[in-house]
Amino acid sequence: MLINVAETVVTDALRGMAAAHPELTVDVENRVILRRDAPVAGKVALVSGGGSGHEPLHGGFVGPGMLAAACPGEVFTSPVPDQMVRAAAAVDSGAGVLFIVKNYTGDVLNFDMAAELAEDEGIQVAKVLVNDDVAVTDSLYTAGRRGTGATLFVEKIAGAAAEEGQSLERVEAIARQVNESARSFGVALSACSTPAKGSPTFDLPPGELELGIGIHGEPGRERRAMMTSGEIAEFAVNAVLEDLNPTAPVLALVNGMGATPLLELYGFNAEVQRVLAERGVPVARTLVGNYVTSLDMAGASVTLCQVDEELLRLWDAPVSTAGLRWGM
Amino acid sequence: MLINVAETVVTDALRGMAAAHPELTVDVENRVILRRDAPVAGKVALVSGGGSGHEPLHGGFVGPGMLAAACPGEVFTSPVPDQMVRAAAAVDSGAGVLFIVKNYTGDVLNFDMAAELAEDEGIQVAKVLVNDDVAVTDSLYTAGRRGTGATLFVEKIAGAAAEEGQSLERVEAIARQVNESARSFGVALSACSTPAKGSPTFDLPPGELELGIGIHGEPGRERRAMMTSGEIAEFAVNAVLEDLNPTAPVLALVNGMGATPLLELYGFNAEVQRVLAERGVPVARTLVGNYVTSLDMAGASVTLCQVDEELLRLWDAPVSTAGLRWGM
Amino acid sequence: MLDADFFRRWMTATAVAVDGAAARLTELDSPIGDADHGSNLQRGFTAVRTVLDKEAPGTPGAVLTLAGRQLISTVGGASGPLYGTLLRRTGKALGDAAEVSGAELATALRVGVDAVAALGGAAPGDKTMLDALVPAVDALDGGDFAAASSAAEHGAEATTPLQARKGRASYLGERSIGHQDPGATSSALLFAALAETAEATS
Amino acid sequence: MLDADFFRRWMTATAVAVDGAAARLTELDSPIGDADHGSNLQRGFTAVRTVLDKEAPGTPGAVLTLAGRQLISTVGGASGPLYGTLLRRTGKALGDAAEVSGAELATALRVGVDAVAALGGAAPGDKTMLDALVPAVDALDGGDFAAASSAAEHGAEATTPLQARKGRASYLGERSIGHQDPGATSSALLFAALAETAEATS
Ligand SMILES: Nc1ncnc2c1ncn2[C@@H]1O[C@H](COP(=O)(O)OP(=O)(O)O)[C@@H](O)[C@H]1O
Ligand SMILES: Nc1ncnc2c1ncn2[C@@H]1O[C@H](COP(=O)(O)OP(=O)(O)O)[C@@H](O)[C@H]1O
Ligand SMILES: [Mg+2]
Ligand SMILES: [Mg+2]
Ligand SMILES: [Mg+2]
Ligand SMILES: [Mg+2]
Repeated sequence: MLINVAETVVTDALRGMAAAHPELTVDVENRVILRRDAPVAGKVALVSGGGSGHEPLHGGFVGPGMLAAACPGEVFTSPVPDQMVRAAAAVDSGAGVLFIVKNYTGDVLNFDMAAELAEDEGIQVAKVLVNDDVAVTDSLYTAGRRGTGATLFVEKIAGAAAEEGQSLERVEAIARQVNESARSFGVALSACSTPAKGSPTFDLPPGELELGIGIHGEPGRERRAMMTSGEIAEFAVNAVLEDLNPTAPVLALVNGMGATPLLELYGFNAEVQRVLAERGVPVARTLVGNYVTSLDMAGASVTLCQVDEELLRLWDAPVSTAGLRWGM
Repeated sequence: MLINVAETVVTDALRGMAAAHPELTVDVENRVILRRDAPVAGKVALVSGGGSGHEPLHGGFVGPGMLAAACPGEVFTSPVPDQMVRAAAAVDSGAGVLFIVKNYTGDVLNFDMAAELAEDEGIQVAKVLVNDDVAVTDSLYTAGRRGTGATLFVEKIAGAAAEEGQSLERVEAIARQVNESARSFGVALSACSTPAKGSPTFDLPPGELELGIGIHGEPGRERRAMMTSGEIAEFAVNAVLEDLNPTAPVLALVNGMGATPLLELYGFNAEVQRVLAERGVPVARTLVGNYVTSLDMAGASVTLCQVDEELLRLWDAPVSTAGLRWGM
Repeated sequence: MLDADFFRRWMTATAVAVDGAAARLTELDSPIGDADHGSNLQRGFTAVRTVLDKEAPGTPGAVLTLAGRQLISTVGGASGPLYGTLLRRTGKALGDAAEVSGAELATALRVGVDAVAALGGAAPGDKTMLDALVPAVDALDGGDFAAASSAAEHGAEATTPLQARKGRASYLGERSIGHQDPGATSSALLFAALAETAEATS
Repeated sequence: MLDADFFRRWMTATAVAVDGAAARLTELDSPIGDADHGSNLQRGFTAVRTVLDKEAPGTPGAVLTLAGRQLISTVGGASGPLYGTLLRRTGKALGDAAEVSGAELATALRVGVDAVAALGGAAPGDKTMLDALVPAVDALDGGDFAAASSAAEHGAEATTPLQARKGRASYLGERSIGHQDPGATSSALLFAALAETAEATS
């Protein structure tokens, strides 16, 4: 691992981010990454965060047109309420703050506590839960569906709405709509190694893969013998479409888990597009790359998000962050 | 590996790229990626290419402000002259074509042949060789220094000059200046697996690292026991500075080899910046990410490029490609 | 009767136990979690020691409330708010008495454990820390710390055959069976530290 | 005398040999190269077979010239232009005679090998394909194909103790010592196929 010691991985990364991105305010001590121009008068501010190890999510999505602030926790550990409260206070212009929370027990509990504390400080806070992962059944017998790739769609599209000056209520509704319109499925070809553990979190021999993984190095729902890119695309797209019945074009995110080369991801995208065409699902936009990662895990996930004209317009709107940038 | 079969890895990726990037023209059969608006009247066109497996290099750098075309070869195998000639013919507006060639025997020989053939077709061709890797001594006893991270600087800065409408002679001179002002050093924490071989190209036990690697899964010059991020930064920066004596600010590229998480890369950047500060080298701009990769190799490289005001202005100029985008 | 110093020593003993068990807790969190439980609690209880040394709260309630707040501010993850709430709510239930009895502590811990159940929505049998916490407070019964400790220990071990219904392990469905829950394991450490502190005091 | 069909069969025999040795060539290209030499030549010689079947050139020179052009257009890497040039320049040196003697082929191959040396800037001893090619044409001497084949084979084996001074392996410096050069190994296959074709013809 390219690190000093496990204990300083997150602060080391924040120092490095500060050096690379003078357009951001990086508060290394308090672990908050902020838009340099925050608070932006009259505009709703989006705050997200979660465990580190998913980069560019979330810190790489701070900037005009997307997040106002991100709170990085320890690796795979949700941040603490203090970070979120500090972020909210720093970015709130009076127009309110939207917390974007991936559905994990830790993230939910910490953001809930932070929302209470921030409201005590007079900040108007709304929350949106992202829970797009179809590999987990949303039942009484689980912690509910996990938040994974759809987080990028929620942050980008709600971020564009906020940038336009839409109200907190409206931005929250849009974020909720994006989440409800999006589903994901992920596959691992290798485990990942956390700095704290220093070795792979589980044992996955070459020649086997895990279907239905999350983004925290957990094994998936099922282990199988290696499949081709085409077979994996069929499995993933079918799993998503079982839960999502798009009646309009979709945004497609073909996302690498961290260690899968872009060459392979693009090849995988070709198969994803083939399956979508076979299933009669029109694709409005496609994004291919390592966006919502799980350290050095090999593998990929597919997220589809059904969009109407309004969501597509907001998707296409300018964005300027370290990890996603277009139109400005 | 997330592939169908080794034989179709490159064409699969091109199909997937075509689907994801309607703003590009991807000629899958002939293996050429082109700016959609090529040829651009009155402007010099940059053509590069090389073996696949280094993505986003080069295909991800095609677009306004950077390359006019890229020719992807098989994995780690330089493309063939036919691709380059076809690319040159497609992008030449009459203002001439600049071939940007990484210094590897295969790339040099194939681009040389292509240049002859293109000139036979009446296209004015200039060539620039990129050879920035200080791990290889440039002597009679080697194939000369390899081209690695500096390729990104050459393509971006010369691309901006071409976009401004500068002459072939001028663009070539700028490209040459960038190459001469840039040096790189790379480190591997793991080998990579090529689709043809299907397993790691060499054996690197955890707890050891290779110093002075290239970008083709070769071992480096020396194997050592694992070092900290800070120690690696010192080794790499010192190796670069031994060869480059910057008398002006530098651009810094802290580049991942493919499988090193962005979290670790940013942390590594913090250490690189520390060493540069200690050595009294001012840094004008820093880019951190996976840009010049070696499939799923873990590790990183550091490229420094001394810039004057003109080069810095061209670096900051707008660019709009799949892999690098700002200002538009 | 148990004074503020007893509670401070309890927290210190827990921190020491967590330090010693951190690698094991992270290991347990690998096959059915995300390999961070040990480092999470280690970070948290190290901070608890520091803040207790610095602020030296004078009552049992204040010790636990401060410890709980510190866990919330430094741990993150699921276990930060849950353990933080456990200690904070237990501490609040103890009020501002300078000394408390074992029975009072038992009652207060019941309040804390109930708060954990309410916050996380889990029940015994879901393969969480509650599978150690609930039997422990049941066994505590007026102050039998040794019994509470062994009940917690047994509760933790008994999570192995369970299928998880809460927390990260629940994502694995049936594959969560056959692994001991890391949070239940650390809860057993908390009660072992309590018993050890009581032992050393008596 | 050797006619176009002989040359076509030589190329086919080479393609078959390369198919069989592809994994080994790639394996040799792993520790001191980039693990592609086998698949490079396999792709190239498969294309050579296809184009020779399709265009059926009528003279020895035309067969080799076409084969060389095809290698250049399909292989890439260092070996594509080098092997392409070898065959193309040998073919051109053969002119447009319908049949050529063994001695004429020997002379033409010398021209081809010289062109490889000129293009790549390497000399025998640099641990490249020239370490097999040069001894092979030296031994060929008027048409002794079997001698040429065994000289190529020995030349390839003799690259193992050498330190590479050209191509990718040179990046490794002293670490290139102790490995047989993949390109020299495939050159030995080319001459083995020539000997085998001559054997089958006589
Ligand atoms: N809803 C819940 N209620 C009670 N305990 C829970 C709940 N969710 C998780 N836990 C406990 O938390 C432990 C995991 O803690 P930790 O690894 O620190 O957090 P995270 O799961 O966020 O990585 C689990 O082993 C379990 O005992
Ligand atoms: N300059 C050169 N002259 C002659 N032969 C060379 C030269 N450079 C490389 N070679 C030969 O090419 C072989 C490698 O071919 P290949 O693996 O197909 O190409 P690449 O090195 O581009 O991956 C080497 O083993 C060597 O024999
Ligand atoms: Mg965690
Ligand atoms: Mg090669
Ligand atoms: Mg955990
Ligand atoms: Mg090779």
